[in-house]
Amino acid sequence: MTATTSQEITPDLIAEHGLKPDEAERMVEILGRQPTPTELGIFSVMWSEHCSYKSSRVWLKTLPTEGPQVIQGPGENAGVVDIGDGDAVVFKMESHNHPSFIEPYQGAATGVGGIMRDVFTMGARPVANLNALRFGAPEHPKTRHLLSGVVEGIGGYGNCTGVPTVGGEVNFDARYNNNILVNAMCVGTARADKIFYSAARGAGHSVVYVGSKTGRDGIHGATMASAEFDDDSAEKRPTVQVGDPFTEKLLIEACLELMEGDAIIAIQDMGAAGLTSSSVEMADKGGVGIRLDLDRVPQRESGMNAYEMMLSESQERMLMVLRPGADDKAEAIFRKWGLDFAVIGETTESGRIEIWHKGAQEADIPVRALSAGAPEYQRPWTAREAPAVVRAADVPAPDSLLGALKALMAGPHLCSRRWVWEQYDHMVMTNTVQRPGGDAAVIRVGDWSSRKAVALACDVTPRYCAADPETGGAQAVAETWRNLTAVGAQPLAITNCLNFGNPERPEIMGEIARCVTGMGRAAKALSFPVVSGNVSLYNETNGVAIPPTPAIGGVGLLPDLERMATIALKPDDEVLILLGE
Amino acid sequence: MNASVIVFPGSNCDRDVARALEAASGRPPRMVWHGETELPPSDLIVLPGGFSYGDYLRAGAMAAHSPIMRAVVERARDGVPVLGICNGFQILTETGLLPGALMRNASLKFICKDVYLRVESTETLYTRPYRAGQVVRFPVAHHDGNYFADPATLRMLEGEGRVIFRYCDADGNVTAAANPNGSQDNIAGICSADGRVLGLMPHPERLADPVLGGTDGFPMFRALAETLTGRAGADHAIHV
Amino acid sequence: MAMTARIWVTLKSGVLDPQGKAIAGALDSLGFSGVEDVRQGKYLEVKLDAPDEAQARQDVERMCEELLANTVIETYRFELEQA
Amino acid sequence: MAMTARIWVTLKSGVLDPQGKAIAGALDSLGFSGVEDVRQGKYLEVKLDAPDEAQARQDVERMCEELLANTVIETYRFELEQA
Ligand SMILES: Nc1ncnc2c1ncn2[C@@H]1O[C@H](COP(=O)(O)OP(=O)(O)O)[C@@H](O)[C@H]1O
Repeated sequence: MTATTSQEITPDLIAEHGLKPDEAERMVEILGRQPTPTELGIFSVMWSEHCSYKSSRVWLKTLPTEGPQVIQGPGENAGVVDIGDGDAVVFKMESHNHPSFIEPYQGAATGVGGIMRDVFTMGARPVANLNALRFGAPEHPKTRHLLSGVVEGIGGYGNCTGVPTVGGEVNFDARYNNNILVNAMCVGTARADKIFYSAARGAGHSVVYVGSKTGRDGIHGATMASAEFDDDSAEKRPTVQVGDPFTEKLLIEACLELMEGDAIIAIQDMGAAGLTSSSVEMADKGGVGIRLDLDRVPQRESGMNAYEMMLSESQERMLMVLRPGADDKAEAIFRKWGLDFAVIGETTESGRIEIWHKGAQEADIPVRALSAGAPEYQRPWTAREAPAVVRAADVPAPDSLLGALKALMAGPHLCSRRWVWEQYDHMVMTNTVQRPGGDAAVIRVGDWSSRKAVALACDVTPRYCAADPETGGAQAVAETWRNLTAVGAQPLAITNCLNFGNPERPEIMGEIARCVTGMGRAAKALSFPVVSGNVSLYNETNGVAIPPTPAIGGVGLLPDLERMATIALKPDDEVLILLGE
Repeated sequence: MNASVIVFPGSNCDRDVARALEAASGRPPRMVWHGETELPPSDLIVLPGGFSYGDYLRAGAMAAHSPIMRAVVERARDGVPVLGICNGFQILTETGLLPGALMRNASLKFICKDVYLRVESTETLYTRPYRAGQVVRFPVAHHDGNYFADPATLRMLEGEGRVIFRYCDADGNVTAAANPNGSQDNIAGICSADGRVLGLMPHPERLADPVLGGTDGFPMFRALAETLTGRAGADHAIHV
Repeated sequence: MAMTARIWVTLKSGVLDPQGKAIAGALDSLGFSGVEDVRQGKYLEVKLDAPDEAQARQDVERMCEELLANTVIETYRFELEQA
Repeated sequence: MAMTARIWVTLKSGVLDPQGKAIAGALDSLGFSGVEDVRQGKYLEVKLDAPDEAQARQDVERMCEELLANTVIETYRFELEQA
């Protein structure tokens, strides 16, 4: 085949794309020839840890994902749970760790944008955002800058789109000094019978691109997110993506307007691997092929080649497959909202992803090879030796209990997070019944007369997970559960974001395996299924890994706000009761 | 009451204020797209909060040039009440319907919290139900709420009693500590010379429903609904 | 005629500049002791096509007056250059 | 020696400029049909006192690197002038 992007495919180039020699062999075998540069790029992102879950998949399969309340478990853009009366909540959590370390404002902002797209892609209006943040030691020279940049970025994006940011957590630990964690969760509400999925069923339908134009943003971010940091990655870093929350807001409104009708067969946001992952996933789920003509892709920069367009991480873009005859109506809606709209291809019967640019075929790959055919590893793991038990009797008692309490309350781990959440608009939409600061946020569902609400919380205590991954994983799920019940909600389901170091190290793989086992055990025991999530591995620098951090995001239902509880102590003369052991 | 809420690209408190108006008047307002050139018959026009055009360039600058704003300015000149909340206030200053400008908060940070306001004048449609000097609690949520006007303009506003709300503490003291954004003279809201155009940074619609923890904003909407019922005439359906 | 307008929008003197003030404070705490004052403004580059320079000048002037500067608090100046 | 540094901080080419994009759209709908592209940056004036010009130059360079520009996505340039 002839390709306009020509570059010799050397072993170095393959290695730079993060493919191991055996993976490269497999790629050549699938193609029956050497890949074009565009194909190499496509394999590289689709087989990256980020997209393929090649190290974690075997463990994720052990998590409980079902229950009478579950409408859609893992495998779609977000999980969907029934909350009665024909209503559903749609939610997911995702990491944006590496980009936020490189450029805290934009990294965090685009993380929020990405997770919101996962939710409104499914037909839900985003109604709340949460974020789980981990930074290095408070006194580390970078911490202040990273913390303020990340918080401003989350606020900058969420506030502008008009979605309240209602909860989250912030931890500090020296092991995050060079690998901060920014995990963003978005919750939306939809009608249970109007959920949109990503399966592009049927051949001959228009594949439509909407949103912002494509530029050379963050090319190779997806593979970068799976590669361990070293000292000069700060120098080699590719262009970071800049978020445009204003466009995101327009995209939310335009998509939800189009979703009122029945124009859409399938829809998928362009996430980390942009046009590549969105088209492959839609084709794969629908059992079809897709042919794209890149000349028709709206472009912001001149002279982009096929490789760049397929790997671009430009933000605020979506791909849709429309029903025959729906193009005009859809175009009118997107134009009204001032967004780009272009038919860039069609679904085919070939089962292949075919990319054309300037009259040349740049890629021709069987879709299955990229999805089900991606590598899956049963990586060896070992259990780290448990740290010695510290007996309470061996710890000297503080001079003054009140002094100790004051020191704890004033310390970075427990002090008020008001400084953070006052930078987030946590009240827009006029549904925030419990604001940040309590055990869980409570968001009313419906109009002002509605008495139904959902409770939202996110939790994990990395230090527990480091001490004993299995108990720590279980504890995180249980704590989320408790926080939801503490406001009077019935816990429904969880999402999660698994942040770990390099899985090729058996002791890290051991943390993953055991945390997931613990999470699964607790989720099963509590009938608190996992409906969505995300994995972020290789969070380590120069061999120093982060503590195991399986962040859990939970959603519960409050059928009647009358039954809601709050954290504040009420009148003077009430009795305090301690429950549990 | 026939209220019209103008929806700009990036408005995000449009639905919130619509709910407050409906709760107070029993009737949903019309939502009017910024690209329209004609306004429906309206006894009240609301410019809602949000981030019109992303707050890019300057908050409110681009929205002030939306096609519908020509009609809004004309109606305002005819005496139709116009309420601008947060981004709506910024748009009102950018169109020149209200004097001064809203600059970046002195802290440079976005700030979202409840604040106390002293009602400085009850001589407007909007503040009629409050007592002069009453302290009310409304939330703020903005990045650019730092009110600035030149000394002559400030003197004029003060002299004509056009400062309607001022940031204060819970006891009504106007202090620097109670000023969330660096506004001159703790100004939170001002009105036009005829008292019919009101711009304020805080959000009365966010504390107008008991479930949300307060109702200090509700009387404003209620008073508008009572005073403005049927004045637009052209459309007399269901009045509550 | 393809032109580029370089436009500076700055706060009028007498208008307090919260951003400039914050930057001055930050520079001071970074150890730059000689900093006496910082003012922050906007710089815009507008690429435009106009029949001739006079028309371009008139257009840019209007852009500034109508949109790019808020003349209550800001002043502007610009330069035109053939692209 | 009292000096003024004029500093321009602009987005690197290729980096999305959402503000510039929105301004271009607004200018177009205001009827300025010839506008092809708008990029928005920052312009700063820093008044500083330095022993000599070389030192001032070095200081301003460091201010830009450390605070004024976000060098991941922005570039800067500056001019010095005796005040
Ligand atoms: N830790 C996890 N637990 C459960 N499900 C997960 C987990 N990680 C990923 N998933 C699921 O795998 C699917 C693919 O995830 P991902 O690639 O992150 O989605 P996207 O393409 O939207 O970014 C999603 O449906 C997600 O919910």
